[in-house]
Amino acid sequence: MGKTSRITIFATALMASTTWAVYAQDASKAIKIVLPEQPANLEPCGTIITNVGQILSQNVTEALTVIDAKTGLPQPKLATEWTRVDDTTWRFKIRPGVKFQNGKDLTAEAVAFSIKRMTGGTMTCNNMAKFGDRKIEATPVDALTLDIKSDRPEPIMPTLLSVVMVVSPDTPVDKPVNDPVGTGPFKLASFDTQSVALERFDGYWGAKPVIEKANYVWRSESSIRAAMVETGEADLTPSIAIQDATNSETDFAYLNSETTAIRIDMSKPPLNDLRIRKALNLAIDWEGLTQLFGDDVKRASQMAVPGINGHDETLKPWESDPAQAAALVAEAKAAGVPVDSEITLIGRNGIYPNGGEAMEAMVAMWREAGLNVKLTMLDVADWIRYLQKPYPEERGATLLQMQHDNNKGDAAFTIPIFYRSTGQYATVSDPALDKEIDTALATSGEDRAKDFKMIFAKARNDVVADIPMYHMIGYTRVGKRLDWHPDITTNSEIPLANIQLKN
Amino acid sequence: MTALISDITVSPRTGKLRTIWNCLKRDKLALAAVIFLLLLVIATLAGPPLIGDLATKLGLRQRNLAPFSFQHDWIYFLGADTLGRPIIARLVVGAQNTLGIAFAAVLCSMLTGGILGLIAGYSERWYSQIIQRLADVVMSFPSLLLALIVLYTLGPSITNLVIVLAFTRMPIYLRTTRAEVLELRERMFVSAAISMGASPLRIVVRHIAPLVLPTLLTIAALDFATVILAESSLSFLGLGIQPPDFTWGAMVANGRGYLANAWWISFWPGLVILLTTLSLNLLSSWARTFADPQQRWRLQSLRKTPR
Amino acid sequence: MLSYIGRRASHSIISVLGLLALVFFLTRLTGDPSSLFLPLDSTLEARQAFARLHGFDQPIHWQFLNYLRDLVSLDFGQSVRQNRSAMEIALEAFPQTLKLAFVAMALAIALAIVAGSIAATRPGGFFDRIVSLVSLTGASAPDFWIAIVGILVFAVSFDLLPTSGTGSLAHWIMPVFVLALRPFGLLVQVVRGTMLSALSAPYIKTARAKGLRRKEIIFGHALRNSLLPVITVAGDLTAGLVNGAVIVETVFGWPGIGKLMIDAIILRDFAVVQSTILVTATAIFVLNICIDLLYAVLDPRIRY
Amino acid sequence: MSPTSKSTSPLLTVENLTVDFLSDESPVRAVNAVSFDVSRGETLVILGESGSGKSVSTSAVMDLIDQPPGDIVSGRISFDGAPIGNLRGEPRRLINGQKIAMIFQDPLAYLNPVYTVGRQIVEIFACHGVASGKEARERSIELLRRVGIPEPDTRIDQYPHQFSGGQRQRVMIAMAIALKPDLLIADEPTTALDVSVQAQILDLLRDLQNETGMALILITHDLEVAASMADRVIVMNRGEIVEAGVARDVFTSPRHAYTKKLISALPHGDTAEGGNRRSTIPSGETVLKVENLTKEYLFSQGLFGKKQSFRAVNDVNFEIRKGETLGIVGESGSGKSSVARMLLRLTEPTAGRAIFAGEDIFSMNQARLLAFRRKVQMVFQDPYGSMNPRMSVHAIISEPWAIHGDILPQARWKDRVVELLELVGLNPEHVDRYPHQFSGGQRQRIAIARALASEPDLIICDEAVSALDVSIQAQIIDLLADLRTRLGLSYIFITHDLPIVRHFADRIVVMKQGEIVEDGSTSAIFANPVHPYTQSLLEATPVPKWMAVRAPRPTGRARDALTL
Repeated sequence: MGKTSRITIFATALMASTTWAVYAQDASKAIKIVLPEQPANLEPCGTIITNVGQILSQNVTEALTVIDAKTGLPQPKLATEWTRVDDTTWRFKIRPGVKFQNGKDLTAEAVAFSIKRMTGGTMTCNNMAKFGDRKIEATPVDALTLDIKSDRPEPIMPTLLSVVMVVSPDTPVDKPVNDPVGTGPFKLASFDTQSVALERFDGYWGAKPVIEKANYVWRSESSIRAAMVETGEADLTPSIAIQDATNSETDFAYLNSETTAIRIDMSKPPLNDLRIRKALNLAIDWEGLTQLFGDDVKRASQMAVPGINGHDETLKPWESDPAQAAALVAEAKAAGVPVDSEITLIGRNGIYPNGGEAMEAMVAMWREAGLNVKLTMLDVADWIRYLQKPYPEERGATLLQMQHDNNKGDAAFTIPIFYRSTGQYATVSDPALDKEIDTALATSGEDRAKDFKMIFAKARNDVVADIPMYHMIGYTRVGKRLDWHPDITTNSEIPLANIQLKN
Repeated sequence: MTALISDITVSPRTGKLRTIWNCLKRDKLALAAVIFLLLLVIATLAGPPLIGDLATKLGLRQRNLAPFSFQHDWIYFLGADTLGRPIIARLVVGAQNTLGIAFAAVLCSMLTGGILGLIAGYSERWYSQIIQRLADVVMSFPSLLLALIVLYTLGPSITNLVIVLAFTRMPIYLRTTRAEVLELRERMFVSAAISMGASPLRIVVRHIAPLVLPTLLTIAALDFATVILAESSLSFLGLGIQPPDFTWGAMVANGRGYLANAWWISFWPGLVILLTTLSLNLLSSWARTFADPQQRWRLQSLRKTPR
Repeated sequence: MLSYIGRRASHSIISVLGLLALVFFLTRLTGDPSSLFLPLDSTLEARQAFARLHGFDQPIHWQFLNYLRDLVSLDFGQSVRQNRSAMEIALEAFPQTLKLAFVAMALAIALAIVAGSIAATRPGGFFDRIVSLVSLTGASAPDFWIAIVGILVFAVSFDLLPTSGTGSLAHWIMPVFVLALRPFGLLVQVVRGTMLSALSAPYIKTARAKGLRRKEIIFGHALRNSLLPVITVAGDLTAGLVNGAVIVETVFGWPGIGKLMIDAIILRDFAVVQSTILVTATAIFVLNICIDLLYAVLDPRIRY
Repeated sequence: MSPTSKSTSPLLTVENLTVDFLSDESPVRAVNAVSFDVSRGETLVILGESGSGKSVSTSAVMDLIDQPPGDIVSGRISFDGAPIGNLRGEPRRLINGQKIAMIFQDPLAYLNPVYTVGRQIVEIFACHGVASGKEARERSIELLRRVGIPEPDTRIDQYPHQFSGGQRQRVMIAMAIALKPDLLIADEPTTALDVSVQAQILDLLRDLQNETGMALILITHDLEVAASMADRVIVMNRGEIVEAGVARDVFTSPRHAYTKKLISALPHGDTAEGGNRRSTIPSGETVLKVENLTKEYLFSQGLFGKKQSFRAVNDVNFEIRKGETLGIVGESGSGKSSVARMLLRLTEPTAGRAIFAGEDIFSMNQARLLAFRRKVQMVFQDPYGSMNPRMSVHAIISEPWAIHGDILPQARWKDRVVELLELVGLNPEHVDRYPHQFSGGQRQRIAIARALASEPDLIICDEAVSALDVSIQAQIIDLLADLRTRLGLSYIFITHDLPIVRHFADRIVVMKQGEIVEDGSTSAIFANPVHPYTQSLLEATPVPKWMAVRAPRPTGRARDALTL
């Protein structure tokens, strides 16, 4: 074979493969979803991790309950109904006729196994974080009835159980797995370094999804994810940056249950002065800052998003009033507050799109108001030291960039962490407030929401422990052949069963 | 052939600078590179006082302002970035950090690498071995990991970034120096110095180091470009310079998300990086030709005898 | 020769062990991984339990001794994040990077030799100028920038190539191109420079006096002699490439070891960090020994 | 090919050749209006010192001058009646290698180091389409055998660095005569070689010329080589021909002043005992006494091979008295330079003692060594290499004072440097210049000034004049002799060139393969050499052709048996 002919063949092969690659996505019922990050593992106990949940939740594994995106209330899934037997005990009826993907039947025993696997402490289970320090214990009553006891009154047990993924009793108890077996409409076909593939599970108890196969890949650059959907290489990406959301036909915004804020370390001067904390809120040019996040974001006045039980819609966000901010600073200075001492704003790299720019902008605004704020951007691991207790000893007066995700329908996943003196992220230490929080947590029904609202109002008006920024917006790009819209749960799950094909 | 010429021309020093200038004039690319670099240095030194705080002043209402618009101040001629800050101002102020970091890093790595290389090359003691193994270790130590470690343990700062970059580039100098020393120490003038009673220190400092230096400087010019690019890669991965400090590399990295709809944010810093590194590369290529007696005539205006 | 390889190998093993120890201690300076593995809102107890489970609560020298003990039995540890053997993960990713680096380097070297040699035959000529300018320009731009622009142009605007990922031959084009750009630019300069000096070497005069054809002189005599410095630089660049494919892998979603390493570093998956470094460092040392042997093959004067 | 058919018309004619080398300033004229010709069977010698342009004119014949920087201003070159000056490409290939071949001074550099010699010879057959494959190889082996390479069928697969200097030059010659060229140009073919090897190469060239009847142009700076080979001679100086004519006439009755100067500088020019530069001061007390000096190198062969030892210097004894010059003579590899290096403790001896001022040099501690190194200085063969190119003359000469702080206060350095420069005959205004701005002879004067700076008792000169042109050699020797008389110095003068020391050394030690084979007073050795090796060294001095024609050299074959 001559040199030339070999080159020709190579070139032809190259061109052939090119065209093949571009038109690989045919109109079959297989779709490709491109995620921002590779899922480290596929352990069903870690579905609260975004990239694990987006693959597994409601697709491979299901829980007893599911949170309604609009009301924030738990709805039946693998449980058909539930009642509160006494203060600390709830009784769940398990859906009959449900099979695991390995053919086993779903029983109360299996659910108890899943709960025990999560709470047993023999392996690290991320989803446990939602339970805080609660202890729960599950006891099967009969084949399809399960009692769940908690160590203290737990009004929102059905909500909490929405994070407990029910897995086949064959799953190892003491070891995380990468081949989960659940009851969902899809089963795992393969998982390697480049993709995860799901296939429709024909023995599913519910309605048969339209989609037959789903392939998940990952690209870290937003522009490339957007490009992949645009060129038809992928059908859906749950997250693109605002600047890439330029096509109103394919790009949809959704409130993503994240709330951004700056936490104020109340223990260090000058931040221990209320006037300064208020000034920090007032000094921001909110209208200008909003430009960074797009017109769809909603100014936040509290750390939980609308739709969460306890969110107070009437609570007003801080207005922009640089004059008053300067006045407050001056007043504090007159009162002997060391307003000139340096305040460090600790930001985290890549926390959310344009997060770094926002911090730069805010620092500039605070400096205008006469506060000596310095920006330090840290890597996650370093940043976490400031986020979580115990805080570093030598920290000084700090402001901390943070973001809080509550998609679990109840302010109980927010308030104690931030405002109770024992809270993981709290800088407040107020016994009276602690008491109010404890009361609210034990309350149920209407009063529960009212109590939470009161606490949010107090945090906003009297304590000013933080600078709530925005209820954030996520953008998805959805390929033209799919009929699907994101909602507040998209950050934690993408139920393939909800995706329809056009035509 | 050149041996012939060199024997014939025992020319006194006719202004070394003049010779350089004449040779530079002949290579238009290198000349352009020199002019660009000079302008850059002037802008870096004189620009910031002129620009003041424009580079950090927010203009949230002119976010991503497109370039070449005459409706705004001249400083917005190249557009504005994601916080509405004028790109021209950012480029000028960013030059200080970019070039400063690169210069400091190259200098540090050249000094440490050079000194260690001199020791490793001249001495045959145990620490010579240690130094070489150390160089091996550094060579295969991922710079990203180092960047993260330094970032975490020492905190984000320009100094620490310089440490990271200097450390990772150091082995190049070490190995080059060592190789040169191994050759130079066998040279006759070293033997001559030893026979006169010169101490090892004197030999290394007076006789060997000055001869290694030109090679190191050539590498340094190339390395300067490499360091600027490495710094921008670190920024891309979030391990580089941290806001509010910025460099051209960080500007490119931050603007990359806007390439599809506001290309100018990362294009202009990318362009100045490209022009700077290109200039340095061209200049060092010119310098190699200039330094090589066999090739230098290529840069000279050759006047033929009229016939 | 054998003894030389043995000596080099033993040096390399010392270096690798030193490297592993250094990495071990230094990475553990970068903070407690438990807060990174667990959700932000998990309790202090949960984090302590996690640390206990993975031995992060032990004194660091104990951790290191345990690591060494496991190393002897070829147990390189478990990835905390991926629930798998860290070495298995590293060895899965490494060939992907190796393939990419190999193709990119082969392309860069081949093109650089051709372009650099031709440029050296007419220094200062038109072709020389163009080659210098193009190659240096390619080597002077940030690679991630070129990669993203490349995707936007070739995949999105013109729809010629896939944006990213692996699979067909077409998927190789952009990553290889981006990865090869800088080595190509630097190597062209090296080839050109060494060719220039080789072309003025005495033996070229002999070849001309012998009446050899121009082609034979350039490619037979000059090129062969200028390969040695080219190999040296190419070797250094390859070593850097194995380490530095991170950017290309990140942008193009190439499941290589660079991306694996940076992820592991950022998320403090220590066992994976150690394993990836062990793999890449070994590869670099093997590469260096190969280059030394290649020297001996290319230059009969070099004997070890 | 009959040598007589065209003998009337010259084979190669060069007329009015002028070559410039272009640089930033005005062009440098390398060759100016040079004309010469050569006929078949004839040997033309182009004689000149370095920089005389003698190589440039022949390079032009073979189109080996790169233009630019070279520039052939004028000239007609015709071969066999046809102009060849402007030939390029294929027509040029019909000349180069086929009709005209060339060999060079430094075969190691002029042979491609990465190819076997076989490949490089076969290449000639292949590229001119004469033979290829097995046949070409057979012919190459045959050629190697012809030029006197032993075991050519195995050595053909070896690389240039595996041959000795003389053998490499033989390989070059084999390549050159492969296609039986009509003209062979030999550019300083024997300069880097020992005298005995030099004679063999010259014999080979002569024999080949007799066989094929080719014309030979020999370029050399060495008058004896020139005399032994030339039918006709042209003498070049500064790019111009100053004298041309039949060899005997030029050598015996030179007309041009430059030629006269060259011939008078010849150390063998007069054999009379007069005009010598030996010491006039009677020998005083012993300065240095060397006893049983031995240097042994150990090396291992292969992976498991036993350690083998090699004695570079074996049981050497000599002594030197104040004001005396001791010549150590030997060819390359004789161990003479190892002796010098050991005496200065640049390498450590394996055994032996060297007593200097009552103390053994080899057992001195660092402090004593420092004091010793002030008293003994060395002048190296290559003055350029022995001086740091980045140091000015001032820095070079004052370095001993910087090292030995007690010699001279810094305030006086400047004056003293001027004094020393004047002492060695250099312009004191040049103190701020750098070594490359001086000529070879001037550099060696600087080196001598540096050696004198520390006021030594003994100076060791290691091939101190070998790299210099003949006329310069004489000047330097005169200078050394003068300094010895004025300062009462002692010298150890190491050289491969026996005649050079004839008028300078008081006593001579002849070394061969690490051992002293003969020693005695200079006059005794020259008058009555005892050892055969000394005899062969003396004999190897070429005999002028016009004297040798009648009496063919009987030693030719015997000398071939000498190992190279």
